[in-house]
Amino acid sequence: MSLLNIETDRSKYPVKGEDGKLQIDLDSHKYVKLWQGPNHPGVTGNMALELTLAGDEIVESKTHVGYLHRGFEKLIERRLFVQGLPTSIRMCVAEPDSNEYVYSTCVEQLSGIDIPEMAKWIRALLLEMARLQALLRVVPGQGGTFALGLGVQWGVYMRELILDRFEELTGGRVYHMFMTPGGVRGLLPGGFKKRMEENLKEIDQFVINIDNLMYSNSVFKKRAIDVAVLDPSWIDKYGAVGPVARSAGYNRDVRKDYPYLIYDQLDFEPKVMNHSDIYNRSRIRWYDIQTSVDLIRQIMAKMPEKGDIKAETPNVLHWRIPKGETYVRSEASRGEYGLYMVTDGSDKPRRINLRGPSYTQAVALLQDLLVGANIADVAAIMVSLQTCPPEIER
Amino acid sequence: MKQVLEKLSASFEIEDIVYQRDDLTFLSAKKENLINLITHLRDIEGFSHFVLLSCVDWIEDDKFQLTYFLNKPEEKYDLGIRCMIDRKEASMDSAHHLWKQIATYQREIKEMFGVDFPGSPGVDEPFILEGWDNIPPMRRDFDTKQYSADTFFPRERPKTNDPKEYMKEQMHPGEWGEYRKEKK
Amino acid sequence: MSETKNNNKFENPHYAKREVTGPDGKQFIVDPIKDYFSDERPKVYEPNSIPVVEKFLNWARAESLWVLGFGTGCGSIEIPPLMTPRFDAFRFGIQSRPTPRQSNVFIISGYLAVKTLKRVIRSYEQMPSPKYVLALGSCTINGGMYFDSYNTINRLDHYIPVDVYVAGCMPRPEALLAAFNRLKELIKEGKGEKANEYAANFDWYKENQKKIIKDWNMPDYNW
Amino acid sequence: MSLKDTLIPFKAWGNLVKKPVTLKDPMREGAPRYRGFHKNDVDTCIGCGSCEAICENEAIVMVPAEGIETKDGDSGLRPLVDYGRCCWCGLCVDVCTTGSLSLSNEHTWICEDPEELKYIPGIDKKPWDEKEEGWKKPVPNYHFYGQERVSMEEMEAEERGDSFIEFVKGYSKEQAQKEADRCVECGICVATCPAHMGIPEYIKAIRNDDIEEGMRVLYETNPLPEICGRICTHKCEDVCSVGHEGDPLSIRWLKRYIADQVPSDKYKEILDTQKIYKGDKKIALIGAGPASLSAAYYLSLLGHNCTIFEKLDKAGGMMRYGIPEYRLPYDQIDKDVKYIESLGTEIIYNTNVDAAKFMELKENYDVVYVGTGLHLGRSTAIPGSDHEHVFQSIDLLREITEGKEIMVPEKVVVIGGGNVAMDITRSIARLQKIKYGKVGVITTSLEKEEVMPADREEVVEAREEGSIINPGWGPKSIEIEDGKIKGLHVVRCLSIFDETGRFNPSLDEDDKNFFEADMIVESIGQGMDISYLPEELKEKIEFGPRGRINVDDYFQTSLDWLFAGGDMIQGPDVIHGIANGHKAAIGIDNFLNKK
Amino acid sequence: MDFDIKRLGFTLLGLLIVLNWGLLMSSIMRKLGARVAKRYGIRWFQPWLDLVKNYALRSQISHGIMFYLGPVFRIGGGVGLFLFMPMIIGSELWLNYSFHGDLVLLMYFQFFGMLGMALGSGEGGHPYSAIGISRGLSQFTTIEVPMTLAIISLAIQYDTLSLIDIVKAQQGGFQNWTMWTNPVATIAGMFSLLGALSHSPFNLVKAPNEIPIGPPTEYHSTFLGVLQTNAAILHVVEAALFMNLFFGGATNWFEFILKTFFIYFWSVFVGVVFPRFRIEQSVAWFLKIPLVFGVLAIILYM
Repeated sequence: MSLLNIETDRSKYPVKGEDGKLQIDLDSHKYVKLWQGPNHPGVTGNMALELTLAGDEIVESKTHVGYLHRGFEKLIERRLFVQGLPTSIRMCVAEPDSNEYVYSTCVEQLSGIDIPEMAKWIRALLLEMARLQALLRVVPGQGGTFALGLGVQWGVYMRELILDRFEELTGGRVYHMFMTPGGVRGLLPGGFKKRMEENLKEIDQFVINIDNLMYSNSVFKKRAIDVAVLDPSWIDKYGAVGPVARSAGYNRDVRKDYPYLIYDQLDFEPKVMNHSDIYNRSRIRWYDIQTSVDLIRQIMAKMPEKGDIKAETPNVLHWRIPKGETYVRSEASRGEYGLYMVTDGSDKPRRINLRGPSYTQAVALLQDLLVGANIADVAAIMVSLQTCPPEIER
Repeated sequence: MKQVLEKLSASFEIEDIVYQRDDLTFLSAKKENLINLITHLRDIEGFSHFVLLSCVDWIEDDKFQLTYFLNKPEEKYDLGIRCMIDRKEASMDSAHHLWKQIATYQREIKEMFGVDFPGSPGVDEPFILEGWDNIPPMRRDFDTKQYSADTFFPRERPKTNDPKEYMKEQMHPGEWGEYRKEKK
Repeated sequence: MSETKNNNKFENPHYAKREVTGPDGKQFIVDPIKDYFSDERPKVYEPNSIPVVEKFLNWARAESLWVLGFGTGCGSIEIPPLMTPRFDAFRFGIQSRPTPRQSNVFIISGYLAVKTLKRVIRSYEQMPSPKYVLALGSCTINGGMYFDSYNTINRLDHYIPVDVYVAGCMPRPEALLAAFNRLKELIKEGKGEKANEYAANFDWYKENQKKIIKDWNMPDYNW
Repeated sequence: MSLKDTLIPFKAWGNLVKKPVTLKDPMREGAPRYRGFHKNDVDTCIGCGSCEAICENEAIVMVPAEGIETKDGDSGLRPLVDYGRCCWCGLCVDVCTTGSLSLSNEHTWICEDPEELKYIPGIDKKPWDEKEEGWKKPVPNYHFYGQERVSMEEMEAEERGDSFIEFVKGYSKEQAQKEADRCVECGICVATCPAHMGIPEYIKAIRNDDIEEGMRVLYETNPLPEICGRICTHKCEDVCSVGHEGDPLSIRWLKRYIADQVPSDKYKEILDTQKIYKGDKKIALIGAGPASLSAAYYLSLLGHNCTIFEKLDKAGGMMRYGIPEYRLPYDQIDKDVKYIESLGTEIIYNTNVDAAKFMELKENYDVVYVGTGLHLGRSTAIPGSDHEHVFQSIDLLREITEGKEIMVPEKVVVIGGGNVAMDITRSIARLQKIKYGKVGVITTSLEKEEVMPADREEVVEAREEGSIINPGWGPKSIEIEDGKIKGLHVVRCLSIFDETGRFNPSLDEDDKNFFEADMIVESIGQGMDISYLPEELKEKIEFGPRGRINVDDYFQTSLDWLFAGGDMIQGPDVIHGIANGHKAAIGIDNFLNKK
Repeated sequence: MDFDIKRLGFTLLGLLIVLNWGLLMSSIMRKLGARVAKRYGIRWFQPWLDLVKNYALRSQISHGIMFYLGPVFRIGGGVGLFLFMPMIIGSELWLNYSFHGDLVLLMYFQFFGMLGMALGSGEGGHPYSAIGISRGLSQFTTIEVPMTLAIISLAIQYDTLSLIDIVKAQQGGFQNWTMWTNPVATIAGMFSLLGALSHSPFNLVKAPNEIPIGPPTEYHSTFLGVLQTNAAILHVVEAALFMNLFFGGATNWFEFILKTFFIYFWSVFVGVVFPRFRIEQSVAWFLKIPLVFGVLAIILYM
C-alpha cells in the first residue's frame, strides 16, 4: 500500500563536508550513536559495530574488531612448522578445517611434498563436512536474525550430528587438527560411511523443513527480499567472494576454478544467482548445503578403501623449509580462504598471512552496505555476509 | 601470461620473477612504479580481484616487503607483487582508491608494522589493538613471549628438566661439564 | 569518583566534559563520565540472617542460572549446542540473557584479548550480585595456546574472581553441563560468594586490571 | 504475502507429536578416538622429552617422578601436563618415541582451584587411567620422524670375504643428513656414553651441514673420532629413544661421517689449536693406546708436555693390534694419532718399560700415567688347552697386524662370544678364504645367541662371510690325537649366572656336541700385565677386587703422582679408555696446579 | 460503593490464581515451543524459580525516580486491567470490580503500563530501551485501531460498553459467543491480540537480535521481578479480556483456564513459526488486514 510509504525527510540527514566525511554532530541531538556489540546477540562472534542513526536509519557505520585478536601470525612465527598446525586452525572457530588445509598445504608446497591419494580424499571429506557443519549453523542463523529461532534449533542439532562424525573420525569435536603437514592422522573408522549416510538422510529432511520454515515463509520473504541489495559492481571493488559473489552473478568457486585435492574428480555445479539481497545470499547457502551433502556422498563412494595416510616428511622437530613464498587458497563456506606463507630457510615460518573472506566483507563491504539500512536489519545483513570476526583480526 | 609479464617488465622494471606454480607468479617491483603497475594490471590486464596485501619484516636486510596479491578471475591466474621498502620511517603510497578493502589492509599494516600510508582513510586510527604502547607487535624485534611473561602474570609452574642435564646430575654428578676447561 | 586516570594518549573525545546546545536551544553541560557511570564502589552483601531462608534463596539462585550471552572467545561455539535440542540446558534451569543486568553467570569462553577484557570487566561489574563466573578452557587458567601472545591475558583470576574452571580446549557441552552442576552444588552449599570476594579485594583487582588495560578511560567502577 | 507462504511454516508444528531428540543423560562417552585427558604408561616411558619438544604451548614440563629411577636409557623424568596450557592436539602422542603416551576419551574435569589442573599422567592416579579408548598414535605409516635407519653402503659378503680392506663405506652427505634428521635430540644417550659426548649437538651440526662445529663438539670429549666412528661399542645406540619403535640412530656412523669429511691438515684450523700454550710440566704416559692418547691430547691442550712410551713400533695399542684392518683401517688410526702428535706429544716407540725404566720415569717426569691395557689372553684351562695349536686370539690378531705369517688350517674353532672372538673369527675366515678359497670357522660361546656380548651386526656379518656361529655351548675338552688337535668337545650351556648373579655356568652334560678342528683359538677375555711395576711400588698401590688398581674419580692411584686408566681400569673398550684419559687429564692438571 | 472486605479478599485471591496460572501457562507455552524445536524445554516450575531468584538478588542500582516508577506503572497497568476484568461469570465475587469500569477504561489500562515503561526505561538511559519503547508505543497505537474498531463493533452489536453486559449477553450456549455472532470483529480482535501479546512476528519491543532487549534492558533483580510478575498477570488478563469479548467468558475456573490457555496459545502458535516484522511492516500490517476486518465489522453492524 503505497499510501503508507511515507517519504523520509532527508533534510535532517548529515551531509558530506569538504574532507569527504559525513558531518555528524552528536550534540545536535539529531543522531544517536549506537554500539552493537561486542556483547550483543545479533552480532556474529565478538565484534562491534559503531552505528550512527538518524531515526531508524543508519547513516554511518564502522566495524570495530580486535576483541578476538590473539596475534596468530606472530605466534606462528615462533612455532615449528608442525606446531603451527594446532595454532593456525584456531584462526576461525566456525570452520577450522579450512585453516588446517591451507596451512598444511602451504608447508607441503614449500617443501615439495606430495601427499598420498588417500590423504587427499580424507582431506576433501573433512573440508566438505566442515563446510556442511558451518552452513548448518549459518543458514538457519539467517532466520535467527529475524527471531525465527526454530530453524537454529534444528540446524544446530544437525550440526551436532556432523560433529559426532567429526569426533569419530578425527578425535576432536570442533578443532580437529587432523591434516598434519604431510597427510592426515588416520583412516575412516569402521562403519563410518553407514552412520554418515544416516546423518545425511536426516539433513536431507532438514533441508526441506528449512525451506518450508524459512524460504517459503511470507514474513521471512518480506524481511529478506530486496533488503541490502549488493550491486554486482561491488564484488570486485570490495573483494567479495564465495556465496556473496555467486549471489551477484559471479561464478567463482575455488573448488571449480582451481581444483585442489580431488575436487576435479567430483561432479558438482555451484549455484549462481543474479540478485544479491539477503534472501538470495542466504538461499545460495541453502543450495550449498545440498551441494555439500551430495559431495560427501560422492567422496564416500569414490574414495579408496585403503592407502597411505602420510607422506614421508622430515623429522617434524627440525623441519626446515628453504626460502620461498606461496599462496594457497581453498573454498570455505564463506568463500575464498587463503594463506600466504613466507619461509626463510629456518624451521619456523617467516610470516603467514591469512586471507579470510570476512576481512573485506565485514569491514569495507559491511560498513558501506549498512549505510541506509534499518537498525532492525543489521544482524541480518551481517549474517548474510557470513562475517566471522576471528579471521579479520586473527 | 609469460608474454604479459615480459611486456610489463620492460615498462615497469620488474625483476625476480618466480613461477611458483602454474597459476601463481611472484615478482618484484620498485616502490615508485608499484601503484602504476597494479593500476595497469587492474585496468588493462584484467586483474580485477584484489586478494591480499601483506607485509614481511626482513629485519636483517633492514627492509619491509609489501606483497600485493592480485588475481585474474577470467584466466584463474595469481600474481604476487613484492615491493621492498626501507624499514626506517617506512612509508608507502596508498592504493586505497583502487580497491575498497585496501584501506583496511593499510590500516592493519600501519598498526602492526608501523608502515605509513599517507592519505589512506583512517590509517592512523587503531584497528585491532587498544591502548598499545609498545613497538608495533608484528615487527621481528618485538618479543611477544617476553612481553606476555612480563605483563600477564603467568602462573608459577614446576621447572622443566632437560633429560641430558638431569641424568648428569643424577648419574654422574660432578663428572661432566668440567670437560670444557679453559685453555691457559 | 575515586581516582580517574585519564591517560592523555588514549583520551576519548566522546567522554570529554562539554557544553552542548539542545534541540530546544538551551545550553547545558554534559559530562559523560559522570552521566553514564555510577561511581559507587561495590559492597559486600551479607547473606540473609536466617539460615533457612538463605538456603531457600540459594536453591532458587542455583536452579535459575541466567547466562550472559557474551561470546568472549572460541569456546562460545559450544554454547549453541548447549541451548539446542541435543543438550537442552533449559531443562536444568540454564537460560541465556542478552544483557548483563539480568544475568547471573558469566561464561568466559576461553581466551580474553585485552580489548575484550575491558568489556568483560564492565559487563561483570554490571551484573547484579550474587554473580558467578565459569572459566572455560586452558586459556583462562594459564594462557593456553596463547600463553605467549601479546594481546591475551594468561590467568583470569587476577582480574575477576572465578567460581569454576573447566578443563578443555575447548570444553565439550558435556563438560559445560558438568560445570553448571558443580556451580549449582557450590551455590547450594553457600559457597557462591565470589561477588563479595571481588568487592572485598576490589583494590587488588583494580590494580591488576589497570596494569593490563593501558587506556583506562573510564571510572574505576562502572555500573 | 501469499496464503500458501503464510500457511506452510505451520508444518513445523508437526514436531509436537514427535519425540524430542534431546539426550536424556547428557553425559556421553567420548568417541573411541577422542582426544581427552592424558595417560602415560610410566614403565614404558623413558622421559625423553620429545613430547615437551613438540608441544607448542609449553604445556608439558619434564619433572622427576616418584618411584622412577634414573638409569641408562631412562632419564627418570616424566611429563607433567598443564591443563592451563594444553590444547589437546595430541601431537605429543604422535611423536612419543616409546608409544607410552596416549589420550583417554575422558573429557570432563571441573574444579574450583586452577592449580589442580596439572598432573603427571601415570604417576598421579586419575579415574581415566584404566580407560581403554582414546587417541593413540596413528598406525600404520604415520611417523613424525624416520623409523628406518639409512643403511650404509657395504661391500657384499663375497667381495669382502677375502680382503682386509674396510668394507663399510661411509655415509654420503645426503645419507648422513637424512639419518641425522631422525634424531629427536633428547640427549638420553649422553649419560650412557662413557665419554659423555655431545651426541645431539654433533648430530645437529650434521643436519645444519656445519662439519666444523661437529668437529669441535667431537673433540670436546673425544680426540679419536675416526677410530670411535668405526669401532665404538656404541652403547649410546642401545639406549637411543628412536630405537624403541624404529631403528636406533646410527650415532657411530654419523660420528665417522664428520671425521671423514675433514682432511687432517684442516684440524688445527677448525679446532683453533694452531697456537697452544706450553708449560714446563712433563708427563710420561705408558702405552700408546686410546687412554694415553686421549690423556695426552687433553693434557697438551692444558699446556703440558707429554711423552708416550710404546713397546711396539706403531701407536694405537689394542686399536691397532687387537682390531682387524677391515674394521679399522690403519691410516685412520694414523690420522687421529698424527693430530695428537702435532699438538706436541712425543711418542717413543719400541721402548719396553720395565721396573727400572719406570723408576727412571718417576724421577724425570712430574706425573706418570699408565694405560697399558689388557694384553694377556685368558685361557679356558680345559684339558688340552695347553696344546701348542691352542692360541690366544689377542696374540693372533697382533701377529696378523704385524704382518707375520700365522697358522691357518682348514678347520678352526673359536671359543668366545665377544667382539674379539668375532674379530678373530672373521680374520681367520678371510685368511682361509685367501688360502683355501673356502671358510671353515666355527665359533662357539657359553652365552646363547640373544645374550652374546658381541655386536649384533658383527655376528650377522660373520655369518654372511661363511663362518658358523654356534653359541650356547660350554667347552669341555680338546681331543688330541697323535699330538694333533682333532676337535673340541662341548656340552649345552643352560645358564651362565646363578641366582646370586655370580659367574657359575650350569651345563647339561647329556647334550653333547663335537666341533672338528685343527686349531683352537681362545677368546674369552684378557688380563692385564703390570709386571713392569716395581715391587716396592706394588706394595704401596691399593688394589681392588679382581686385581685392578684402585683409582679415584680422576684416575689417581693411591700414589699421587701415578695415574692409571684405560682397559686396565674400566672397559674393555675404546670409548672407556678415551673417557678415562680425558678425565685423568683433568685430574693430572688439577694435581699439578696444586703442587 | 461501599467497602466490601469480602470482595477485596476474593479479588486478591483471584490475583494470586491469575499470577500462578500465568506463570504456569508461560512455562507450558515454552515447553510447547521447545517441543517444536525437538527438545524438552524448561521445567514446569522454572518461572517461579526465576521469580524468586530475581527477588532474591542482592544488589540493585537505580537510574532515578522514574526508573523506579516504570515497573510500578507497568504492574499498575496489569493489576488495573485485572481489577476491572470479570473473571468468572455467574459468581458475583469473581467479577472483581468490573462493574465500576467499562471497556474504555480497560483499553486505557492496556496502554497504561506501556506508557509507564516508556518513562522508566527512558530514565534508564539505554538507547536500546529508547528504541524499544518507541517501537512499542507506535506498534501498540496501531494495534489499538483494529481492536477499537472490533470493540466498537461489539458495542454496536450489544449496545453497551460494559464488559459484564457483553459477557452476559453471550451466555446460554456455544452458539451465542461473539465468535459466531460477530466473526469479523473476532478476526480483527484476534489479529490485534497477536500484537498485544508481543509474540513473533510482533515482538519488536524486546527484539533480542536487534535491540537486546528493549525497554527492560536496564531492569534487573527486584525491578525485573516486578516486570515478570506483571507479565504473568497481564498475559492471563489479556487473554481473559478476549475470552470475555469473543468467547463467551468463563463460568468456572476450569473453563477460564482452558479458554485463556487456547487464546494465549493462538499467539504462540503463530509466533513460533514466523520471524519478526520490522516496525514499519508491523504498523503497515495492522493498518491493512486487521483494519479491514475492523472496518468491515462496523459496517456489518451499523
